[in-house]
Amino acid sequence: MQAILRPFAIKSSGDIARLGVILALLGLILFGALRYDYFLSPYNILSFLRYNSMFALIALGMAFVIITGGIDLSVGGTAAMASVVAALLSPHHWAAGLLGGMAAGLAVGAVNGFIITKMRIQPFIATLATMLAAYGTGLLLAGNQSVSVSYDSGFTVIGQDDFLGFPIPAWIALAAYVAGWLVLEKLPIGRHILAIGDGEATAGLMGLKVERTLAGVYLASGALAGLAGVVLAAQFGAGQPTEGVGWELFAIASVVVGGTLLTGGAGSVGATLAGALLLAMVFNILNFENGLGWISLSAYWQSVIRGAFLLVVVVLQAKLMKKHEGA
Amino acid sequence: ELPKLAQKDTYKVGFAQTESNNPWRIAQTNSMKAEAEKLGFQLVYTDAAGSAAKQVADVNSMIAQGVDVIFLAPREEKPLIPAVMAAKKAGIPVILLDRSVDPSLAKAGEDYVTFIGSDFIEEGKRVAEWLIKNANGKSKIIELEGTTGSSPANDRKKGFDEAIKAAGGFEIVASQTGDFARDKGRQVAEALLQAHPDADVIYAHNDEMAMGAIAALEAAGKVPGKDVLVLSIDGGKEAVQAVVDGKIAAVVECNPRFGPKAFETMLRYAKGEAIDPWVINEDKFYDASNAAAELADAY
Amino acid sequence: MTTIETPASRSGPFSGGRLFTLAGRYGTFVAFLALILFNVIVTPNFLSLQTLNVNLTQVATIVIVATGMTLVIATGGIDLSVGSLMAISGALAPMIFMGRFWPVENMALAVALAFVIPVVVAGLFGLFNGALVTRFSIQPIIATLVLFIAGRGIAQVMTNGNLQVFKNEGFQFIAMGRIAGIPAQVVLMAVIVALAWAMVRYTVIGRQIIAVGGNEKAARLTGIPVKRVKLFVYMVSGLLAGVAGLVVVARNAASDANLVGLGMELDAIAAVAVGGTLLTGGRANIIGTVLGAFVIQLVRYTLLANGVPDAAALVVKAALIVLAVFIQQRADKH
Amino acid sequence: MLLSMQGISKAFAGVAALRSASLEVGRAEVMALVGQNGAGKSTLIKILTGVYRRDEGTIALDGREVDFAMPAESQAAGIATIYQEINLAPQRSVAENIYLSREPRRFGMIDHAAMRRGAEAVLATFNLAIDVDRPVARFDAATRQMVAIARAVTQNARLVIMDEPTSSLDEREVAVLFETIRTLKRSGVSVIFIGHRLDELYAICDRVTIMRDGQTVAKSAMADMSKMDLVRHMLGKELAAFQAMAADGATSDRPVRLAVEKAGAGVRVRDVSLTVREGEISGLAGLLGSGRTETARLIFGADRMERGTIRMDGKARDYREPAAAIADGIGLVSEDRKVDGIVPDMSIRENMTLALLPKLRKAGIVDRARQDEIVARYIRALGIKCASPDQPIKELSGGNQQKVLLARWLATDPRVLIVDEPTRGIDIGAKSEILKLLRGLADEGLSVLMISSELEELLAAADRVTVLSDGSSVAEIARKDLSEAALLAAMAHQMPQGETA
Ligand SMILES: Nc1ncnc2c1ncn2[C@@H]1O[C@H](COP(=O)(O)OP(=O)(O)OP(=O)(O)O)[C@@H](O)[C@H]1O
Ligand SMILES: Nc1ncnc2c1ncn2[C@@H]1O[C@H](COP(=O)(O)OP(=O)(O)OP(=O)(O)O)[C@@H](O)[C@H]1O
Ligand SMILES: [Mg+2]
Ligand SMILES: [Mg+2]
Repeated sequence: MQAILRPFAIKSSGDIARLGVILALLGLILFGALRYDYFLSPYNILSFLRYNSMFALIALGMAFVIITGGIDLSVGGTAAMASVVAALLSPHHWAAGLLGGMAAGLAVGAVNGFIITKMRIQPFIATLATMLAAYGTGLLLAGNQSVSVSYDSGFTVIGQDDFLGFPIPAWIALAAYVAGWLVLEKLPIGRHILAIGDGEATAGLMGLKVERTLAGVYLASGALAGLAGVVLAAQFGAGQPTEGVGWELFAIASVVVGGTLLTGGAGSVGATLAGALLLAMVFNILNFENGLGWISLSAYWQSVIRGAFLLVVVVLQAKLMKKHEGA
Repeated sequence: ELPKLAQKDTYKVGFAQTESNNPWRIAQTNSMKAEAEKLGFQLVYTDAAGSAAKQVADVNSMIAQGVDVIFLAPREEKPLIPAVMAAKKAGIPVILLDRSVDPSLAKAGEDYVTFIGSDFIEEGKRVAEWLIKNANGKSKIIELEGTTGSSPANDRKKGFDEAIKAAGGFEIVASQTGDFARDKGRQVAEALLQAHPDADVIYAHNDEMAMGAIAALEAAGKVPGKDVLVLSIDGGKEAVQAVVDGKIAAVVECNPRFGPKAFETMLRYAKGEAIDPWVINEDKFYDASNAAAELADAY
Repeated sequence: MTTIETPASRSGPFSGGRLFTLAGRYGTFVAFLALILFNVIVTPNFLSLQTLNVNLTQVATIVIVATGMTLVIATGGIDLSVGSLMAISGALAPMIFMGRFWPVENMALAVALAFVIPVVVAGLFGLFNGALVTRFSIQPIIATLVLFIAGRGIAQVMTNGNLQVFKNEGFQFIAMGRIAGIPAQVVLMAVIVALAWAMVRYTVIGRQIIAVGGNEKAARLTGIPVKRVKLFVYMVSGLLAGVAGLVVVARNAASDANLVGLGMELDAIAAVAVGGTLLTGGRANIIGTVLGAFVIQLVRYTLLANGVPDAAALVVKAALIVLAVFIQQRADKH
Repeated sequence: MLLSMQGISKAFAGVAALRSASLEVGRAEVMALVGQNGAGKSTLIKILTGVYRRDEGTIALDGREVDFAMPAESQAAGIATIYQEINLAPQRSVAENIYLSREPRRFGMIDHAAMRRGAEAVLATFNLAIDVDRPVARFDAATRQMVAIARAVTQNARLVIMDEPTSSLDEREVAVLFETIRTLKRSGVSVIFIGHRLDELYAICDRVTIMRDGQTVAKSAMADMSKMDLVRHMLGKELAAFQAMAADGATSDRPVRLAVEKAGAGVRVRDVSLTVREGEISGLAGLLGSGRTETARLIFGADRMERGTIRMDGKARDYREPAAAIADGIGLVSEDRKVDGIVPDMSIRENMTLALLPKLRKAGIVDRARQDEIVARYIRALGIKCASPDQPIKELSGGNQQKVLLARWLATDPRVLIVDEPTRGIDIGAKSEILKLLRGLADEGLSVLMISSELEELLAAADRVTVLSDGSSVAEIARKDLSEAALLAAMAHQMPQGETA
């Protein structure tokens, strides 16, 4: 019995936060299902998954970065640039688009890793700079406008088709999360990433290869952002150099709502996914709510509501954690 | 093959707006909202906050909610194609507002009903034509571009630059983005006027930046309209007033009041009338000759 | 420079470069001088009073906001909400003197209120941020993300998203006026910077801010009121964002809740980082922040004045930020 | 010869920390490395393991010259190190910390079960039965020290370096550690042992290397070096005898200043009563984990008290924040200087005057002249070795950091000073100085509550000792009855469960 319950054992306040986000997600789904017709229609669920898989991908990379105590502001710009590269390469072969987009992401990740570990510049500033550079490069490559992908090479399948009834982007995100979970929970490197987040200097003294691991994490974040860019290009049929604005904040919020501390050293892959879905669901719900015509049509109320929702989630989470710590 | 629209007393209508961070968009939204209210239709409004991808997702959520028709103000030509196609597949007619989608990928009358709006390239061209006629020896141009990568910025630049180049004798000494914003437009104009004190024309891609440019000119001790001609696009009330005051030399209107025409077109389509692939929204042109008279009608 | 602003001593493979030793203590200053030199040689008409005027007035708001940000960052926090708070204060001010709340009977009083109320409101929102951080132990980036998202929405709801255009000399003095020939906003910036600098250097609260950022547990055990210190810095950051919001709308004679202060948080944070304050807290280099803001402004001016297209400018700007921070860190070490 | 370091020099920002220092360690030998605070011991070790790069000198391991660029490399070469400031990843579990960087694997994945079993097994050899799945941050300094030791000894290293491993251990733990060192030695492993407690050095070390001011001043077999000689080499002068310093007269008739009655909170502190009189040093003894630190934190308002009362000068007080306790004239020198003590990036001056700030305030502004004067006074009084008061405290040697923290509280002129392991990491010369200083202050009326794991220290300085066991006060021993045997008997009074050996 105890063995069965083990995965649910609440050991730390982080577990509470993780449990909290999953409950909040379920609550929101229930709310939507009861309040709106068609909310749980297959059409809505599938298009929700198709669109939000991009955010799930960057949130996963961000989770790893944040676990090391860093931050990656460049993900949005990277995805935009990668989508342009993928679109430009897509006429040659669908794989050229896919690999090219990911390579673009890897390139930004490598630059991040270099600036952070070799030049010793704090992640916030390093990735702020590469965010600008990635947008600039994307715009330059694209000539300031969206670039059409090839509809003939099969590239758009990556974004627009289904497999076993589910959108391919959702499968890609799922695969990435399974891999991410394996890395963090099952492989030694995952423990090393956590330990580095606990304290870089300490981790170094304990014999971990801090610089190499950190560079690897930024590389992974870049690659995932690149993959999100590929999905972006394939799903919407165009490389979009101006897309991705604010994605980094969305990803950071997903990770934090998923119970990961920005100070690093702790975090969960599964809860990050729940966090991303939770925040994405708010947009979906707001669209449905507008259909009911209750809230005023202005977009401004929507941002107020989104802010308030985030507030409620994090305050409840904080209270839960405090209660747990007090106990 | 184009989805049909049944004739009903009332409709559930989707309007997918691209963003609402500038007065022009707000005027457009308000016009749509007012018209829907007048007709007693239920309006499902979404705001993509400047993201083409989100706009597609918004359209999808409208489809899920089972709207009868979708008005789409596409943020961009290419990325919105999947939205148009998804609606078509779901049997929901789409009417495009103010920007179109890539004609090589989706066609009016086939994939969507029609495009209502004006032509951004044409707007830039009209500004250039006025300048060519009325330059009076002024020839060094500072161009304040819209948000980099956005289609109005690209097209308004293209239309203007090509016409100006063809005319000869003009020089664009600087062309920088002011993000369609007054504050940014002013700051950029301030810097460019410093670096190019000999510039005597400022062409702004929208009214907000033109107003910013006027503030920059005044701060630099120059007289807008005399030392430097200011040209703009959009034609909101404040800009037309500036034409009256002589601060803006000329402005091309880009009317955001889409509501009446949009719903009229939709109802005509429901009746089964044939709709032109491009319903042109007539745009005015203001300069010293007509601004005072037209001021009251400006939006 | 006070001793509390002690240098970081992480070592990298680039350490020991003699070139950097010459850079002396103020790396940011060197980057700043290099930029000026570059402009003198390359940029047309750079050496003029009007250029100075343009750059000083443009940098004023960034400096004002970044000063508050420096204090927040010194406690180990961050404030993403500054841009939205600027929008709120910028939206409120014209509503007050244009009589949207109550009829204006006495313009002088209305203008005075238009200065005070928006700043106080922004300060209260800052306190709200602080309360989230202290009472609920919410991480600063997320606590202030709430108002980053909702704050602009609040400003838009207040104005219904509409542009407010106005003409009011009294109110606009804050941006258009001159004091002894110097633009009022530049004077305002200088005063705020001087006060903040003196606070960090000479006062008890200044040291407490740095101690809280340096080691919160230890700070609490020495009797420092950690929560109050944090509330204070978030409030100051809010107040200063409020002031900056007023300057922006006064300068443009228009208030657009959609755009006032958009992206300001990143500019301000970049200024702080380029200025040598670690984002991990425990340091507050106000003068560095000012220099950092100047560097960022000058980079922007240089790229604009030399006609670098926006896309390429982004790349160059990125490289220059990295370079400036890098030089600053190297120089700091020696 | 296993290790040979020759002519090692190292300067920090131009200030020499090591000047041509040398160190040689033979196979299966336990080498003592001793010296005053700031002599350069830790720096020498960090150069060996690749934390710092040396400016000059050679290092040879097994006769081959080596040059480690980072700790990972020295670790791979068979050197396991326990650094002075306990280095563990606080949020990771005990088991993970022990195995970090060499996790047991199955099919490339971590074998959690094997890791847990292994960790429990090694800790059992240290008589430690703790939940190895809990984050190390949940344990006190002593437990963490034991985990760090467990990590080092299970690395199958050729050389194990221990930088003051016993500073937070009690005698029982020390005995266990020594047994471990002997086992290591038997299997051919060499050990470098840094410490300030001479008895320990004589008990376990074969040879000794003495450092002073960044130089190696003496090397010898432990047995050939008398205590007197050792201390003379270390200090460069004779040491005033480490004599009993308790007040001559009985203190039992003095008024009680601080009284704790049946205090409790959570499970760590169950039922503690103790008193501290005016002008006395009241000792608090107990085994590892007996709840001394927690008791001190309760008194000080750092944690919330759930049961019982605290009285200052007879009046019941309820401190919700340390600030309130400080305002009442209480000070606390905390046990863990890295976590609870120093503000690493701040200067020595600011660290020292942090608690004093409210009193240095003139219209919100710090009175810099008075600040400088106070700082200069304490640097002199405690012999703090530093380049200048402007130096960031993190650059000081461990012992000197401790002195700054002590000065922080002395400067507030408290009426009650709680010191939790006050001489941790402090060299023998400075230690007697500090104890004398506390004695002197007590004689002037200060009340001191001294928590110490060094019985010798309690015996020398305390007027009275309260003994804690498992979160409860179990005995109070008056000065006249104080002896090592009495203390040990009282401490063992109620062994924590599961540890009956
Ligand atoms: N990172 C650093 N930066 C500057 N100075 C340093 C640094 N690390 C050590 N020092 C200086 O080097 C000298 C030797 O310090 P070290 O830590 O080696 O002493 P130690 O012998 O270990 O003393 P203790 O017994 O107190 O631990 C001290 O004066 C110290 O201030
Ligand atoms: N041998 C042990 N077995 C289990 N838990 C232990 C052991 N040693 C310490 N602990 C942990 O330490 C806690 C008590 O720590 P506390 O700091 O109050 O004691 P202390 O007497 O001050 O110890 P120290 O002498 O190390 O300072 C216990 O609740 C327990 O979690
Ligand atoms: Mg040491
Ligand atoms: Mg203790």
